[in-house]
Amino acid sequence: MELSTNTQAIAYLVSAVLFILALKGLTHPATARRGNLYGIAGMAIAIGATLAGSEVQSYGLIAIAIVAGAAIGAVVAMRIQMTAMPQLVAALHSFVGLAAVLVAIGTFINRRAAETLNPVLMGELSAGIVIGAITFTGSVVAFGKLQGLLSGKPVRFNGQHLLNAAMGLAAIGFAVHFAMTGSLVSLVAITVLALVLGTTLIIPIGGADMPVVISMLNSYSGWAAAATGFSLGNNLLIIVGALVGCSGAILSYIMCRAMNRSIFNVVFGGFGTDGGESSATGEATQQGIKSASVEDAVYWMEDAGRVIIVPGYGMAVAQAQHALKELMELLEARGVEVLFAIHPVAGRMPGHMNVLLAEADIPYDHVLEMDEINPDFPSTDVALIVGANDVVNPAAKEDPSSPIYGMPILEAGRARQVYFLKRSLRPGYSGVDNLLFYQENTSLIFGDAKDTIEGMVGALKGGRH
Amino acid sequence: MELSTNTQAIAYLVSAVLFILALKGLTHPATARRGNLYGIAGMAIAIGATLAGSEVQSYGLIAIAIVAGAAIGAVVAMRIQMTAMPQLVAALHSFVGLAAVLVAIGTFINRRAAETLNPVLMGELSAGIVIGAITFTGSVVAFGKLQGLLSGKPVRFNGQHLLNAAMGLAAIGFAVHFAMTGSLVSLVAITVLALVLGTTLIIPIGGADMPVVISMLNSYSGWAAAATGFSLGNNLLIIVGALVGCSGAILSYIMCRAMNRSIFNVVFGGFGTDGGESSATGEATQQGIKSASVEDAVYWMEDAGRVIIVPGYGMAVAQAQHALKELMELLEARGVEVLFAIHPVAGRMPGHMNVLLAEADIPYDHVLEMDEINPDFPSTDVALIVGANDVVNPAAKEDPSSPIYGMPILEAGRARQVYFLKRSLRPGYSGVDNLLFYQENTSLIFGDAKDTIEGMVGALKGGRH
Amino acid sequence: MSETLVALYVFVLACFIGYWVVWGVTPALHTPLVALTNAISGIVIVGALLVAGLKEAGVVADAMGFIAVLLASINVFGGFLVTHRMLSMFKKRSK
Amino acid sequence: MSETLVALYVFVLACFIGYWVVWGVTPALHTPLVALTNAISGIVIVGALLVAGLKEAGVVADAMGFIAVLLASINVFGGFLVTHRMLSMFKKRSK
Ligand SMILES: NC(=O)c1ccc[n+]([C@@H]2O[C@H](COP(=O)([O-])OP(=O)(O)OC[C@H]3O[C@@H](n4cnc5c(N)ncnc54)[C@H](OP(=O)(O)O)[C@@H]3O)[C@@H](O)[C@H]2O)c1
Ligand SMILES: NC(=O)c1ccc[n+]([C@@H]2O[C@H](COP(=O)([O-])OP(=O)(O)OC[C@H]3O[C@@H](n4cnc5c(N)ncnc54)[C@H](OP(=O)(O)O)[C@@H]3O)[C@@H](O)[C@H]2O)c1
Repeated sequence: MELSTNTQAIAYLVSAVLFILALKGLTHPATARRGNLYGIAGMAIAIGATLAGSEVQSYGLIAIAIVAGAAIGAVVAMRIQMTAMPQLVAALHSFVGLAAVLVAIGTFINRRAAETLNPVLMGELSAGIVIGAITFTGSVVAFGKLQGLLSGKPVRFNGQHLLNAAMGLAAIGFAVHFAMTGSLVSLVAITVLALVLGTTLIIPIGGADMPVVISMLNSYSGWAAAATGFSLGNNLLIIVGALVGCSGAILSYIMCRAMNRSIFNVVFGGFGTDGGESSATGEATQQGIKSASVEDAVYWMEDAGRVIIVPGYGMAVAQAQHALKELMELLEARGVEVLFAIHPVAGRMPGHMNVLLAEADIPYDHVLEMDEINPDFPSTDVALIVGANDVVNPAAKEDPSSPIYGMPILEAGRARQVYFLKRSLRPGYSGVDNLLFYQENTSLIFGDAKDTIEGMVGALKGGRH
Repeated sequence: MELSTNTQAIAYLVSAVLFILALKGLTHPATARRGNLYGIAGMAIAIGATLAGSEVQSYGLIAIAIVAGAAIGAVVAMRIQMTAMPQLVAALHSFVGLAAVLVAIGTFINRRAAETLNPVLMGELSAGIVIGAITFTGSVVAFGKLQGLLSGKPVRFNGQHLLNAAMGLAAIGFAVHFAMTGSLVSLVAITVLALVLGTTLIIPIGGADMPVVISMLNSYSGWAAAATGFSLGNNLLIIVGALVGCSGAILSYIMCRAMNRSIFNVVFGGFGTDGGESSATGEATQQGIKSASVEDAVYWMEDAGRVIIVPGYGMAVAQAQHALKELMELLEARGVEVLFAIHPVAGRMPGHMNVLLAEADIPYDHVLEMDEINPDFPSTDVALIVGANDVVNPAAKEDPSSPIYGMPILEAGRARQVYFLKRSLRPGYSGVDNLLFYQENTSLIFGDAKDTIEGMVGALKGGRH
Repeated sequence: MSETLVALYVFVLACFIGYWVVWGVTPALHTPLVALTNAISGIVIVGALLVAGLKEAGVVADAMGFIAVLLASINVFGGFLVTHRMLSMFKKRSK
Repeated sequence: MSETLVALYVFVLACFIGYWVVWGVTPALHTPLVALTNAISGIVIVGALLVAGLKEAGVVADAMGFIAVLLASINVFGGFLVTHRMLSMFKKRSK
């Protein structure tokens, strides 16, 4: 039994509604899992309705492709480390981009054979190809940088932006030619130019800026799906594409705002050049910096009323979240209130810290956003800064000459005692020296965050105080 | 020059986007006026694109109708008292309903003449007629009750709901018959039944429940517009209709939630029967109720750190908002912090108090919602309750047998001193006795709210203390 | 896809937009919201214009179109004006 | 209304929905949001199936369809699974 076009359209509408509800589920952790199930249901309906429609006639190849894809996808998803999420996301984006390109070219071939081409359709197809191809190679480059296959260093040369602009214009020119004539040569030219453009657009961006880039590519992958929807006259693809496109764009915007940078600055600017080598280490005392021992910190924490833990990228590097969970439990057993303070761009992805803390089974009602928790610091006994740096740097508020000036920060410095857990005096992602190091009530505990926390846990268990 | 269908469709899309942005403007008072301008622009584009399209050919009658409508609308809008807004809104809803009915019947006549009728179209037309007609007569009844032309008493008789259900089913039956045969008799039957139904659905509801009813009718007028959009194949009407329909439905829901009642209880239940005659007046002292003088209250307020004013329906009745503004300024001149606390259903319309306070030029940053201000009451010296009653009644929290049990309230009773400004011991809208009257720190100042406040203003100006 | 289905798509999507945009309205502006939605529901004027503007329509249809345009324009002009009046009262503390 | 215009309507409305639904996502779930949008952008599989499923298509188009279906299904299955893994880690304080 074949589905009529109208029944199929209704099924697609149901599927679109389910996708919207899926994203709406992420409004709160309690409804998020249901949201994911809505998403799965929506996808199942969409695939089912497509297969049952009159246009799909041969199923052999499709079955093989789906089974193989499912197997690969499942294995990757189960194996991947939470810390490797950025790479995984980049890889998956590249697949969407490539698939969009292949669908566009395949559609062109089939429609040419059926002689149902027209200029509007070909315009839409070239839009799909351009966006898809840029998403594809751009994501591949991002993946390479994140995985360390490519150098994270920004690759820059003179006239780069001019070259990109020229290629972009050329691609548009070929697209117009293609739409009017259906010329195969132009089609190939568009595809090649867009593939090159994806590379040259992303290569110059430093590895450290990859989170913003990934979000941008997320957005592109959505627009690529939407363009495919236009060319196929398929409203489901258009709706989903727009949802994904908006999501990526908004996340990029949120990240840029939280860093007080513009998206242009990220894409074209010289920042985040894997910095960190600039400051020397181990000169703590010379600079009026206090260093402290694990025992000092434990002494203040075990009788505290409230301890706020500020995790940052270093926690992810050290994989210290499980040790933190133990520390939290030991302190709570002694009647200390323990909260976690999350800056919107702590770590290297939006929500990065939340996922890691959740992985360590730290209940999400202990984990607070910046705006919620900032008023609590002045009445807090100890702020424990675990591998975070930029997100607590008062330079963002006090030093107008600092590159991070204007970025909102966690006001950890207002707690009675501040302990920094890091390995050295090296700055963080932004390469800016941290003014908080020099503050009266701040002490640094040098060493790997995980080791230090485990030391604290040991001291608390040993009950040496 | 005539607009092509495609150009017209693009103009309609622009207009739809402007309407969405218009509503989005109401997110904040600062952007609200711009929102209204977007709405006006959207409407201008929609009307212009329709007039310029190929379907509109004769302009004479249209010009007269628009000019006349504009004149009437402008005069009414400029003259109307803010306190009469509920009636105005009811009247305007009835116009939308009637217009939708006329459009549907007119479309039927024209399409029959052009022989382009089909069952789907006729089904859509009957939906437009049913919803439009119910909106029309329902709004007329609501207007009558609010304006005092009809008795506010709920009119009830046995088998009422059964009768309504029977009429509803009959209307659907005729609609099906009409869609299949195009019978004029059925068309008339549908129209008449729906007109009667609008009356019998709203007549039984007490005058005091009219705000919820008005919101419901607001919602219906939206769905009527959407149904018209379906029958004309006009997406702009569908979009706007859905926006308006959602708006009314959500406002009804918000009101019911804030009253802790279900929409069924409002539509079918016996509540708010113009109550108020039940309790006697003037027995204050016998019941352990303290009454106070204007001077007492002024004595406490002029040296207070913070005074919170809780306005309610009585403020609207007394038109006391301008006097309150003077009181606020006098107190602020003495260094007292003055805030206004607004309950979601204070007054008789959502946002009723806010409009009245804004009318008196009270800056909106002094006016706080329930959730924002409730934590401040315990640290407040004086709560001045101006014609409010139910919204501060602790019975909602303490007395499970009370009909308002479970409704969230303003916790004015937690302030150090509570002054009630009302004319008697009569209860408010819900007819429930107010437990706050009997509380240790509460005193009542009997009299019209405006007179009392003006007395306070006089005392403060006289500086008798 | 049939025209009715297109309409259904548009309707469902618009309902979602309505849901979010209305929940976003600040409670202080709920009365202006009622007035504004009232004004924009005057969009039935588009339908009314189509009925009234048809050449060589019968007298009945013409009369219906005329009344519908009249009612809808009262709504449009009255609604936007009263909304404007209300909104211009909302002011922040003047310095 | 032409099919492209219908598509434009749907696209514009969906952009508004995307705007509101994404701003509604709690910042704590931004990483799962990336994973979930990734999974649902696998919806290009619908286009891929249409290319791959056409009877009597040429070898080139068939191969393209095959690869596209494969890539998109990696995305779909991988995306939903990894989202599920992440979300099942988010727990409220267990009593
Ligand atoms: N989250 C996002 O979406 C996102 C996106 C783009 C950019 N960013 C940027 O990333 C930065 C995030 O700030 P952040 O405070 O989380 O991180 P950060 O400023 O990059 O600082 C991380 C710190 O962790 C320390 N660290 C590294 N490995 C460690 C280990 N094993 N044990 C202990 N400490 C270790 C490092 O100091 P040592 O080397 O001395 O140990 C470093 O100072 C911001 O500048 C933000 O703008 C974030
Ligand atoms: N806002 C909405 O959208 C909405 C919708 C539906 C229902 N409602 C209901 O309306 C009620 C609103 O609560 P509310 O506290 O604002 O009002 P309320 O409970 O109805 O009380 C109003 C009080 O004002 C007093 N009053 C009347 N005229 C006065 C005057 N000239 N001077 C001084 N006092 C005067 C009355 O007492 P005296 O007669 O003794 O003076 C009465 O007790 C709630 O029950 C709510 O559920 C509201």
